[in-house]
Parts: sequence; structure tokens; C-alpha cells
Amino acid sequence: MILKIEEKGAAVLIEVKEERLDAHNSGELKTQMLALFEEGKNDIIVDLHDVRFVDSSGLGALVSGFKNASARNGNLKLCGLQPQVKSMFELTRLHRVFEIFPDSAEALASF
Amino acid sequence: MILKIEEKGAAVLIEVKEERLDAHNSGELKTQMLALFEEGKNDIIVDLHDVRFVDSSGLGALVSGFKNASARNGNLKLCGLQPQVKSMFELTRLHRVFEIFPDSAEALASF
Amino acid sequence: MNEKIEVDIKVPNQTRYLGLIGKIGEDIARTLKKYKGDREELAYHLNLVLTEAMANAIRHANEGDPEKEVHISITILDRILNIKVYDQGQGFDVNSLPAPNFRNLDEHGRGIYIIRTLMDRVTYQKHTHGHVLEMEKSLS
Amino acid sequence: MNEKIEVDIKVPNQTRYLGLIGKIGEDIARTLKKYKGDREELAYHLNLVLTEAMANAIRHANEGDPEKEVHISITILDRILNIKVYDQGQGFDVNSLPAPNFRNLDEHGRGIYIIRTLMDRVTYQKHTHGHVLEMEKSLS
Ligand SMILES: Nc1ncnc2c1ncn2[C@@H]1O[C@H](COP(=O)(O)OP(=O)(O)O)[C@@H](O)[C@H]1O
Ligand SMILES: Nc1ncnc2c1ncn2[C@@H]1O[C@H](COP(=O)(O)OP(=O)(O)O)[C@@H](O)[C@H]1O
Repeated sequence: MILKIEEKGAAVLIEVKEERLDAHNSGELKTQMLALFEEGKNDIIVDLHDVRFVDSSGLGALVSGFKNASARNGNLKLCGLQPQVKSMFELTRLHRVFEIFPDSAEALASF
Repeated sequence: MILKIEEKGAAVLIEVKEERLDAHNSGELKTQMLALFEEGKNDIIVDLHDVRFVDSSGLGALVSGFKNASARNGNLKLCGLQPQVKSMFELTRLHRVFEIFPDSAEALASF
Repeated sequence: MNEKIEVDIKVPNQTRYLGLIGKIGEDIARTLKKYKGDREELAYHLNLVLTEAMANAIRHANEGDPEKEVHISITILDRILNIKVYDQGQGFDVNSLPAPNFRNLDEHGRGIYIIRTLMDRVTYQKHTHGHVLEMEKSLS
Repeated sequence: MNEKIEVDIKVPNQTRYLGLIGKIGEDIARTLKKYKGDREELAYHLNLVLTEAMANAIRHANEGDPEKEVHISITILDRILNIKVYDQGQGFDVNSLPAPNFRNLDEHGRGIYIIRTLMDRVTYQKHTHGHVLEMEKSLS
């Protein structure tokens, strides 16, 4: 799985450079986020700009990251959701859980 | 099939606005070219810029147009071939038959 | 005239084939004759229910054994879309799953809910060497 | 471990389904494990041989009858790609086709030549209710 991970000052930006975030690769995203938490990096933005498809495992990985960040008094925020990906959050009511921004600049400014 | 047909002075430009030019839609391209020949328009450029896939029927339609144009002392030239489409002309040796240009401006300038 | 399409797929019991199955679902949605709804939405939904059902077969039924196989059949007949996903597992009771609690931030448990929401009819039954999840949706 | 993929497709005898079959071929090529060659080239070639063989079945064998059906099977086993295209026609002698004359600007007659060029082995044989064109290619 291709992830671009960058320190952006107030938060760490994870860009998911994959067309699909699904049961095949979402475990890797979870592992990467856990590694950041271990380093004490608890403010994370996940940029889903390139992601065309998310399944329930992909959502689960994001929920896992969200819970871990919150438990550490940090935050996990999302940005760059394509319309059909956005619909997945609505279908599962997760749009009420995550703070969702149009792009990473706006997400970063919110920290 | 979506074709954009435009008079460009020295020639008529046909842009094929389809991903595939195949046994399903190449008959329509042939019919459109025949209609132009009937109107005395014998200099034609076919722009394949949007076409990602051509089969032997698509090639056949272009050969038909080429022969009809030549028989009327006109010419049919091609432009905008994507690399894999170009390979199809090489596989069938048709790259030696057609004049092929990078874009429609260069094709037009050659008339 | 009636549009009849049958696609039958067997792949190894591995998540790397989820994308293939999902794409085939999308390709079928984009080809359908006379579909009046939003075609790209249908493509996503087909991709999704295929992915969810196959991921369950791989992880829960076939327990990740890469030597096992997943068998999927997609049929369109009389404007009815029918999908069957065959697993080689012990089965579960699809009707006794708890309704998802949206306030509960569980990592898991959204797959069958998604399938039920997007499809008209869902059953899970015994079959030779395992079970089959069958999902149906009217396309008109 | 061996990669075994089987995809079996039945669609109406209509050219509007050529794109679906071709895309499924591309999806398979893009999914293959450990393919060392150019994957996008293989995807185009699979799309192409499927399109050519199916177009022949539709027009020459099933004579455009939209009530007939085309049956296609794509199998990958032991790094061998095998494609079978079943028609419901009278058949023809694939070995007595004239070699294409490249100087001759024929509109037709490039389909089987393309298939032969891109695949390692091509046969055409009698089958229940018709004939089957079988093509094989080694993927290693
Ligand atoms: N094919 C299957 N075989 C056995 N158990 C299954 C199968 N599909 C689903 N289940 C059971 O149903 C539960 C709910 O499935 P699902 O809603 O897809 O969520 P998840 O897979 O994230 O747990 C699973 O945790 C599993 O116990
Ligand atoms: N499935 C088939 N059934 C009957 N005849 C066929 C079939 N496939 C090919 N043919 C015959 O072989 C000829 C050459 O086919 P091909 O090389 O694909 O070129 P084209 O289809 O453009 O004529 C066809 O014109 C047809 O006579």
C-alpha cells in the first residue's frame, strides 16, 4: 500500500495513494497509524483524495485511528473525500463522528 | 457513438469521442465518413485522441475511409493516437498506409 | 428483449482478488441496458456488496486459508440482479446479528448491515462444502 | 502457491457487450500475481483477443441473431492463460484462412491474424450446439 506520511507542524498528514481502501490494505493503514501514536504523534489528518472506493474494513481502520487518537487526547480528521466515498460515511453514520474537510490545508488550519 | 465533426477549412475534422472504436460502433464512423464523401468532402482528419482501444473492425472502418478518400483524390489522415492504439497500426502494418500526426493542428497544416 | 448476463468467478481465498471482483461488478453495472437510476452509484454499490461478501467469506468462513477458493456468481435476468458468494466455512446465523449501534464506535460489524441496506433480499444458506450468501436487487 | 482464476461469462449475442468482456480481460491482467512483462500491454492484448473472438462469434457464427448467446471462459492455471469462446454456428476452417496480404487494403480479415500473433496456440473445434475457439498463452 502506498502512503505518503509527512509532518505538517500541527499534525501529521497521511495521504492514501491508492484507488481502493479495503479489506486487502486497510490493515497496513492501521499499523502505520499505530506507529505514529507510539511516537507520540496523536494529531493526524488522513487525506483520501486519491481513494475512489472504501469498504467497511477501510472505515474500520479509520475508526480505529480515531479512537486511538482521542484516547491520547489527539484527533484524527479526514479530508479530500470523493462524493461516493462521502456517501459511505453517511450510509454508516460515520460522517457524524469524523471532522471532514475539503482539503488538507483546511484540515491543518483546524488544529 | 459520439463524433464531433467540424469543417476546418482545408479538411473536415472528425473527433472520435469514445473510449473504444470497435465492432460495436465502427459502422457508425464508416457511415458518417460516407455522408461526408457524398457531400464532396474528401479531405478528412480523424482525431483518435480520446480512443484508448481499437480492434480490427475499427481499423477496417478507417481503411474504408482511406480508400474512399483516395478514390476521390482526397486524403484521410490520422492524429492523436495513444501509444497502445499506435501499436495496433504497427501490428497490422497500417502505420505504413496512413499519414499519422501528433495532433489535429499538425494534420491540418499538412493539407 | 430480455437482458441475460451470467458471470461466474473462482479466485483464490485471498484479499488481493477483492479489487478484481469489485471491478467486474462495476463493469457489469456500466454495461446494463436501460438502467434508469444513477449508473455510477449502482457501480459503487455492486463493487461494495461484492467486496463485503467476499471479504467475509475469506476471513470468517475460509479463515484466511490461501489454499481455499471463493466462488462468486453474478446473474442478471428479468431486471433482477442476483449475487451468490459461496464459502467453505461452518456458517453463521445472518438473522441473529445485532443491529448496528451507530453511537458505538466499533471497528467491525458494518459489512452485513451495508449489504442489507443496499440489496432488496439477503439470505445465507447451507450448500455443498459450505454456505452461500445470496443477495438480490431489482434493477427497474 | 499457484494462482488459479476462472471466469465464465454468458452474454447476449450483441456487440454492446464487447466492452464488458474486454474490460473483464483487462481487470484480470491487472490483477495477476508475479507477471514480469508489461501489465498494461497484456491488458490491451487480452481485451483485444477477447473482442476479436467474440465479434467473430456474434457476426460470423451466430449471424447477429440477438436471441443467441455467447459463452466465454477465461482460465489462468500454472501461469497459462486459456480463453475459450463458444459460438452456436456452422464453423469454419481456421487453418485454411489466407495469410493476410499487408499490401492489400482489405477492410476485413485482420481478426484471426491478430489473435494468432498475440497468443501461443489457437484451435477451433466442434462442440455441442456449435464450435469453440480456444486460445492459449504462457504468462511467464
Ligand atoms: N461467510 C461467513 N461465515 C461465517 N461467519 C460470517 C460470515 N459472514 C459474516 N459472518 C459473521 O458475521 C459477523 C458480522 O459480519 P460483518 O457485518 O460483515 O462485519 P465484520 O466482518 O466487520 O465483522 C462477522 O463478524 C462474522 O462473525
Ligand atoms: N466463429 C466463426 N464462425 C464462423 N466463421 C468464422 C468465425 N470466426 C471467423 N470466421 C471466418 O473467418 C474469416 C476471418 O475472420 P477474421 O480474421 O476475424 O476477419 P473478419 O472477421 O474481419 O472477416 C471471417 O470472415 C469468417 O469467414
